[in-house]
Amino acid sequence: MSLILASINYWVTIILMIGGLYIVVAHGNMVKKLVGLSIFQTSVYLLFLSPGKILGGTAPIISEKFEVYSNPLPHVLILTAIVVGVATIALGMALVVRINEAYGTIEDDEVHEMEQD
Amino acid sequence: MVAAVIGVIRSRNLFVVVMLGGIYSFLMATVMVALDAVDVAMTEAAVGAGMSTVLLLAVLGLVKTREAPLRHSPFIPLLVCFLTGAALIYGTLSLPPFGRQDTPTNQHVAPYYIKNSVKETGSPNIVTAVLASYRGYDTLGETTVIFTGGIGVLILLSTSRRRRLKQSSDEDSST
Amino acid sequence: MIRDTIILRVVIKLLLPAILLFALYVQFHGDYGPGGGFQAGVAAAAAIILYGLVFGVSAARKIVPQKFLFSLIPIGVLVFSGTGIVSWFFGANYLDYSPFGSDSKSGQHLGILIVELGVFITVFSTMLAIFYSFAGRSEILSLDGDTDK
Amino acid sequence: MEFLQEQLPALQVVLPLVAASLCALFRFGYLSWLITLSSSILSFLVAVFLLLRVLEQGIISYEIGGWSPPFGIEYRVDLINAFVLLIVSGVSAVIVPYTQKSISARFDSTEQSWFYCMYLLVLTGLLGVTITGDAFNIFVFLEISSLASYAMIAMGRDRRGLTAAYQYLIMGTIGATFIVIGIGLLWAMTGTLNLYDLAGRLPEIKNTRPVLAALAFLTVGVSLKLALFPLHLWLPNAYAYGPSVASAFLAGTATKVAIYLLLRFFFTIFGGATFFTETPLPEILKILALLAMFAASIVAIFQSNIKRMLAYSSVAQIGFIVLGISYATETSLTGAMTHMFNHAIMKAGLFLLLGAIMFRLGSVKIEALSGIGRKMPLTMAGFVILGLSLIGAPGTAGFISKWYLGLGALEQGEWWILVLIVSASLLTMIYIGRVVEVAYFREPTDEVVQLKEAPSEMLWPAYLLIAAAIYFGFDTSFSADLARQAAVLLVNAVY
Repeated sequence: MSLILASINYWVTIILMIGGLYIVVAHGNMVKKLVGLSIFQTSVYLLFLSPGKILGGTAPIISEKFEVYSNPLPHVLILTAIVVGVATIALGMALVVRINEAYGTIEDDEVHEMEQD
Repeated sequence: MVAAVIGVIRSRNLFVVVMLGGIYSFLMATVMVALDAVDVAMTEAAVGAGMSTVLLLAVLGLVKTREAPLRHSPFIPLLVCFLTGAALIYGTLSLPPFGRQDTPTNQHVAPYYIKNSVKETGSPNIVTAVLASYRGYDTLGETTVIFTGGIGVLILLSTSRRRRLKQSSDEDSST
Repeated sequence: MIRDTIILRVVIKLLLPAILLFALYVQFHGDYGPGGGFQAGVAAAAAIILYGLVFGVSAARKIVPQKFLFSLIPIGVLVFSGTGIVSWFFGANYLDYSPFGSDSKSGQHLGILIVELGVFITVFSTMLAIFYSFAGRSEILSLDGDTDK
Repeated sequence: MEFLQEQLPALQVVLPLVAASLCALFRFGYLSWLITLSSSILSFLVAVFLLLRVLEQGIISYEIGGWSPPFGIEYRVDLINAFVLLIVSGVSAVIVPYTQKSISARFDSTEQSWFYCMYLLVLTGLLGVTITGDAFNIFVFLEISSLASYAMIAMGRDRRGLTAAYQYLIMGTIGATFIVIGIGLLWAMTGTLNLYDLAGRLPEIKNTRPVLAALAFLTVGVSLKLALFPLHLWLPNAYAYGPSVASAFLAGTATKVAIYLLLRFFFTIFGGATFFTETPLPEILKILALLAMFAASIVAIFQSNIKRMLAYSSVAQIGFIVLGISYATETSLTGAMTHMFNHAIMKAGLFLLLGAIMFRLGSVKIEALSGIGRKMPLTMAGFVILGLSLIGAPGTAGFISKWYLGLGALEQGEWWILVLIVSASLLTMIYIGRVVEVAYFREPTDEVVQLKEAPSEMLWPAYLLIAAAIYFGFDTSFSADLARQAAVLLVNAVY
């Protein structure tokens, strides 16, 4: 039990990640896949941010009032990752719009059937 | 957050899915504040909860908003998720404990930034200093990613309009 | 686009400068508090997007013309990568801002400001351009629908 | 001049990046092409100079922003990535002269500019991934090249290009996220992102579970980008329905860079042949590689779209390369790296020739090609030569690399692998043979009779690659010897 409590942050991260990944792999609706993809990516951010947190620390903005700061490095990385994520989602949505115009549907299976013939 | 994700999995109405996705991002931003990542939280709230949701809604204005039921058995996806989850649990269980100062991540590299950023760059916000100077090249890459994504969307959405109009005027362009 | 409600229009007109001001604050205060070019860019783009949602995309296009926006996207990247090239002329490594000022600290400070400006330009213009294309798409579609009938 | 030489590593990536922004700024098709042409050739020259410098003085380290690693981002060029830089920029420089004809026929001026912009961004991203010495920087530049290639593929003629791009986007992003998870785990254990700092710190903690999990995530993530069987599902459609130029460019470069990443992760970060071979990973890779060689070749035989056929053939050839990696010996890695080099040349050339056929005929269905050998003799002759090289006929480049791969297997006493390599090559012969049979031994259809030979702007770039494929079949002092030197570095984990 203590094992679980000590790393509760990782457990939550993993559950979220798996949820997101499941949506991407199992679902056929292209918009929903993209939402799942963004959930999957967002949960990875927690994996980076958790190890950087120092209990009793504060946000990494230097000021005379504080001594201990949380690790700034993951914040920088995750900022970049968020931006990459949103660019990907935007491009994905543009593709969905075009697919919808070309095929009249955004269901994976239906598109697949149309491509067969 | 877990509830939001389960909601997204179960709901077939895409409006609900998108709104839950937005709520999820917003909750995520709250957690990030709790983890002292104020800069990241601000971005996540603006981008994840704001921008992405608006864009997804814009897309929903153009497409069908109900998801068709699953046709395949979800066995293989479940297997994939199970394997990934197992690897993750295996990997994360013996990571250094949460919130301590003596972990490798908080001992190596990062203390240098905390100690020297004001002295070397004159910016009290360490995140800004690392972002724009120490790892400025990553940020150039990030800007380029945005640039790439933007032009990619423009290619897909604003140009083919002309071609499509051209196509509709050509009678024989059935290919 | 959205139903004509005077309240909404007035509120937006009042909100718009406030949001833009906030964006500027975030942009230039990024050294001291949370924020920076990226967040400011998103905030500024959000202001125009709000305007576009209420008054229609064509009205927003009058504030920030589309052609201009398309050119703005690469300009941000050029500002950023150009900063690195300027470092070369000072005989330093790529993206080394130290020689920009009288001492390395002020040089770094200036460099960070310029680079953040580059980020702001690209993020702002890209977000807005993406919005224009998605919104423009629905306009085109509805027009097509009319001509089909 | 001395100063310029020191700045070469940064110039390598900045050059195409600035050129890409200029294309998007001016948005004038022909001008964009000129910008793309000149920057591609220049960055090829930069790669040549870098390689010469590395041969002369060993590893080059370049500190971006003047911050010393691991605090800042480091560019580090050794023989291994100098070799890959040369492949990527070389293939790109050959393809650009070809693009003008096929792109200007289909797009208006703005669209052309945007296409060239994406092309240059793919180049920027791939070069950036190859040259960088920072784990997170790898991810950022990998995503630049991936996003740009999704957009490029979606510009294909066929509406299936859109779904191919979407599928690629989903799989590619999952791959990238897996790579990020792997990098995150390594970072959580060591606190550093610099690849070489990381390599120094890992041996102490090498059997801890997060490190092993990181290895697994990095492998799966890169394999998704690499299209290693059975994670290859995105590749056939993406190559088949994207524009021909995009297929040629990506087939020649993107998978090669993914292989480079695999080599870098396995041999540099994870402590060289010792650590990597202690895990069951080599065995797993070997089985997957063999499966890829056979399954993909057999599927390729039954394709009616030749572009799709070649795409499946790519999956099979990736199997050959990964087979070489899985042995982790000097000879087998020489084979893998030589095959990487040769395959880049052959596949890019084949896709360029198919693009020329597409340009004239408007189709690359196998039945539409009957008798085309008489009407487009130069194009088809080139196709046959490159096809022979792909099979591994003696006297061509393909023979050399398969020779080393076979030798690597023999060294381990696994002669049956040699048999498998030969039989997989026979499968290659069947699908190349099908095309040859249709093109030369059938009567031309009415459409084919009216065809003219491909325009010379499209032919000579392809013939440059054909010449290279023959040249490197005889003179191995460049490709195989460099590959051997790089392989020695890899096996001994010198960095």
